[in-house]
Amino acid sequence: MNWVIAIIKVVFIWTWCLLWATVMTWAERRGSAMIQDRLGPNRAGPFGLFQPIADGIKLFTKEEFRPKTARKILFNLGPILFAIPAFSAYAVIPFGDKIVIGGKEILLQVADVNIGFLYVLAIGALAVYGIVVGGWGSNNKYSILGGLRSTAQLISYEVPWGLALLAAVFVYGTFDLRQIALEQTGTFLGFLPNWGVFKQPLGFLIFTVAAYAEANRVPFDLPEAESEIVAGYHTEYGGMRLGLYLFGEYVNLYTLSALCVTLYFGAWNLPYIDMSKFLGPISYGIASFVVFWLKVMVFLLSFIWVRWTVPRFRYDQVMRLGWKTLIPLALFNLLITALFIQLTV
Amino acid sequence: MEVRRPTIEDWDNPGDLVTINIGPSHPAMHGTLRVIAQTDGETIVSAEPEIGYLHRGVEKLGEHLTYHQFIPITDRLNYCSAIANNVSYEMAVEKLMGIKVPEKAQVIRMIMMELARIADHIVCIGILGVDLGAFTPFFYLFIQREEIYEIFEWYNGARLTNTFGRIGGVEADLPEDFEERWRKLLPNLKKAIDETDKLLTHNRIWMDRTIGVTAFSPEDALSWGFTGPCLRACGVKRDLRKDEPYCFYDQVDFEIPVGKHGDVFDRYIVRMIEMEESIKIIDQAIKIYKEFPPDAPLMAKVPKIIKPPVGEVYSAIEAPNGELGFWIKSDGSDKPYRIKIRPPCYMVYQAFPELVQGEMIADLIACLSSLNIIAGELDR
Amino acid sequence: MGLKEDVQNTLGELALDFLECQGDLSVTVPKDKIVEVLTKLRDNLGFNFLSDVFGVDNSVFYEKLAKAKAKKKKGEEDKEEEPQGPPPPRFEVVYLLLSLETNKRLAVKIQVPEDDLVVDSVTCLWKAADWPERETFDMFGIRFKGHHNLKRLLMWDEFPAHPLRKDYPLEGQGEERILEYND
Amino acid sequence: MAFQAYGGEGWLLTKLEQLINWGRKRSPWPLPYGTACCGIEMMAALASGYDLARFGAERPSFSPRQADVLIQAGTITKKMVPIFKRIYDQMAEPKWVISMGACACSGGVFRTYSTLQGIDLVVPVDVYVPGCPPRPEGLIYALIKIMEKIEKDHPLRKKAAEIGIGG
Repeated sequence: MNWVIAIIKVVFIWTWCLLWATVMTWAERRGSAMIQDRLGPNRAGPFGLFQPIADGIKLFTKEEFRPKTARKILFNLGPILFAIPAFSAYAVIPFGDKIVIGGKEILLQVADVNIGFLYVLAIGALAVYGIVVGGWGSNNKYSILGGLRSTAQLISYEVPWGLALLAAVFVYGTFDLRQIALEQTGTFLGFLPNWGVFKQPLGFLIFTVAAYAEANRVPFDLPEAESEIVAGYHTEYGGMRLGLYLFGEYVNLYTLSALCVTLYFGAWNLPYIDMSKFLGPISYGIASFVVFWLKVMVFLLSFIWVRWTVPRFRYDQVMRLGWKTLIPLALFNLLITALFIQLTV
Repeated sequence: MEVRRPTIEDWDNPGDLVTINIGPSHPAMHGTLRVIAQTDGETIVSAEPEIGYLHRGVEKLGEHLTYHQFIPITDRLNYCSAIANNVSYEMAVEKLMGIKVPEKAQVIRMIMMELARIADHIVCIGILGVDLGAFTPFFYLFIQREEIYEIFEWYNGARLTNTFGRIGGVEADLPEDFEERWRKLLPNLKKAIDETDKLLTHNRIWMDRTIGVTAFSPEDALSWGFTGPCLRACGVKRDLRKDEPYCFYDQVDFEIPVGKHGDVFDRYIVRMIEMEESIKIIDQAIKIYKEFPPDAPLMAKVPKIIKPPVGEVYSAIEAPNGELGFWIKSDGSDKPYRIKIRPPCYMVYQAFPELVQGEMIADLIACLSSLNIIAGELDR
Repeated sequence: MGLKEDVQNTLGELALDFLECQGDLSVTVPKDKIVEVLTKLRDNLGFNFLSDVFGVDNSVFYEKLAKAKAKKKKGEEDKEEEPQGPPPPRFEVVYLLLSLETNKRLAVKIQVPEDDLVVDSVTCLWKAADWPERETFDMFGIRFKGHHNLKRLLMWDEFPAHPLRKDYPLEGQGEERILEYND
Repeated sequence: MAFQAYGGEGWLLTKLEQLINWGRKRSPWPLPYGTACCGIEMMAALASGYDLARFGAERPSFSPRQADVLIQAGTITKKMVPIFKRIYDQMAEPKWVISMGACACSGGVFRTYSTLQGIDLVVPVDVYVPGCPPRPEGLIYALIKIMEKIEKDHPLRKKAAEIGIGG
């Protein structure tokens, strides 16, 4: 029976991610239009909601083209390597508390792994291979530049990212993401919700900045900086291979936002209110899921907001920010956290 | 600012350099520019621009058209501010023929030229933003640019290529509700400039990306023949509107913004301030305009077929990009014998290798956009 | 005490001819002395800014002048016969100078005969002469001695003609650019 | 033969074709190749007042591999011809071309030695937009015309005929 539930959960969360990644592309277009005093796509379906579907159909039926000088295997492998980690990283992140159906308790999480944390870090680091392999395999100078930029950037930002997460681990004392979510109930210092962001404000800041870099979003979208290196690592890609890259990016965003909510924003917990007390087991499960999802959406929208507000960094500035600012800050944060824990416990 | 630029000798192994061909089909190259850059990783060792991808033979064409027929061709030089080109050409022909343009027509020209200057700077700043990854100011500014176009369109029927004015004056008076329209546009325009200022000027990323990037000394700039905002950004206070006043520029009060380092940021700031100064000029020019009676003449006495006497003149005005000059040689017939256009960004762009050497690829793009290279007048 | 006297005093014998048109002054100087002349003008008269360099093909201009003269001659026979010298050089290179202090402009011209299309480059005085000289080479075929990178600027490298010469038709001679895909 | 359905007027295939056409119609990613004055008007069409994005032409793809509609806005000179041709060749099928402005359509006022007298001498053009430059509305109209053209297309049948099955 368990494996049936597991499959249902996998399929559900997979479709869910896919759905919201799709909606994200729509939201990005409409959101940017809103910011820029435009209308945005509004012809395909109501409010242009089917726009991503139209894009998908078009990309699927477009000619699958591979440049003569490209490495066949690498060229084909790139988008796949990029998309798979994006999807699989979500396996350990919870998407709700638990739901009780027919006396059976179902955790709203694909796999409750006690080292979920490390899993996310490891899988997240894999995504760069998709970019590098695709960029290298295209045999195009712009693509290689994009791939190189991406490698340097991801390696640089994995470090502060990891350090920021480490500080969070200090606070929670566990690698288990579910456990972390459960810890964030009640209040902190008597009046604040007991959320990670209040215990780790600096850590949250570093995490967010690093997350933008991990997701290749403005101001860190150097690997595909449109005005500099045309389309970066996916310059030579068209059709569905390109679609995988674009899609993977949004799935990545969803995963990152979910991780951020889990760690710093109390996962499915509402501030000051304990939902499980006055909701039935099924409705509680659904409510926790919805609350979690709404929080994720807020983060996704903030990604869009930032995307259309700030300019892009230069390559050396990205490196400088990563190595000279974020890493010392993250170390400092780690030190403070450790000291604090040492003194209070 | 002291800038030491590395040269090709600074690289140990020139064989390891990668040649990157940027353009002409490249998002930041405006369709027609091409730079062949030698790079070491992201750093540019040397860059060589190649131009001529929009060489349409304007000067040769001018020799086969009559003086009047050439006015529409001048629209297509700097298509962001066609009116400045028209007026510059007309002034050259008027100088050749010794025509004195009625004062009211001069004021109308002045108002329209300043509007064109705002429109031109809007394009430049908007695209500079886009090329640095900040898309939104572009849209804010372009809304107001549309409004300026509305005014152009409703004055002479065209949005972009206006074919404004005639040799000897202007073809029509300003419509009655011009001032009303301008007053309606003004707060929005100011707001858009203000919003752009808020979004960019004090934005840390923007400052990092622009301050000190491709700085240039005033001596170099003068030697390379810089004019206009790019020269003023280097700290040289030179503006033909003040130095060799034409129209009514000596009777209006405006400031010439000057930068310090000649970097991308200074060019951007100079353009931003110039837009505000242009607004001031238009306000004053409207005041001067209102002093003229409605039936004041708009055209000087000009023969139907223009046949200037044999001779050669050079006349230049301060176009949005800098000194835009026309050198015309007449052989006494109804067609110019030779027209030489002195486009401002031609001189600026030839210094490009020196500007970007030792900077990074991203700076090359920023520099190019901040110079405001318009291929139409670059290649002619 | 006009600009003309100043230029006359500074250049002395080097100033061959002056032309004034609507307040614009241009001075013709010997072809091989152009660098010397411009250096003198820059250092002594403060013409420190080079606006532009370009060529002019005067062949048709002289023809027209001669025709007009012939017409006139037919009308008034009594006018004294002008000595028939060698035909004036076909090309002209014009240097537009500007003084940033006094805001005065001066055009310096040199005559370039068709059989000797080599002029000294002035890129040593102003870097600004770089592209204009290349363009003049491109459009008229006038070579500039001492230019570091004298190749075509606006037309492609294999272009066979010099388009701004008067004998080149406006619509071209059917030149097409062919670029093989080499991959 | 199962493949013979491609040749017929099968309901499913017709619907599938319609779906494909709908997708292509609603997502014409442009490759904005603005070389001259028309490029500025094209920018105006992309900007807020006109907003080409309404039709799904939101994402300007500067890489020809990713673009569907090549908007040639402005003069193509003879020096540019090989490059322009190459960009067209690099675009993946299906592709469409809008020739925007008098210069792109016919050389416009520039009947000179260095200007190509119309890009249709080099690449096939789907829609011509006259004007010097055309208003942004002109470009939008051209895009709608392209959409109408896409609607009438038979992508599956064409493909079947290409690989030699069906009738």
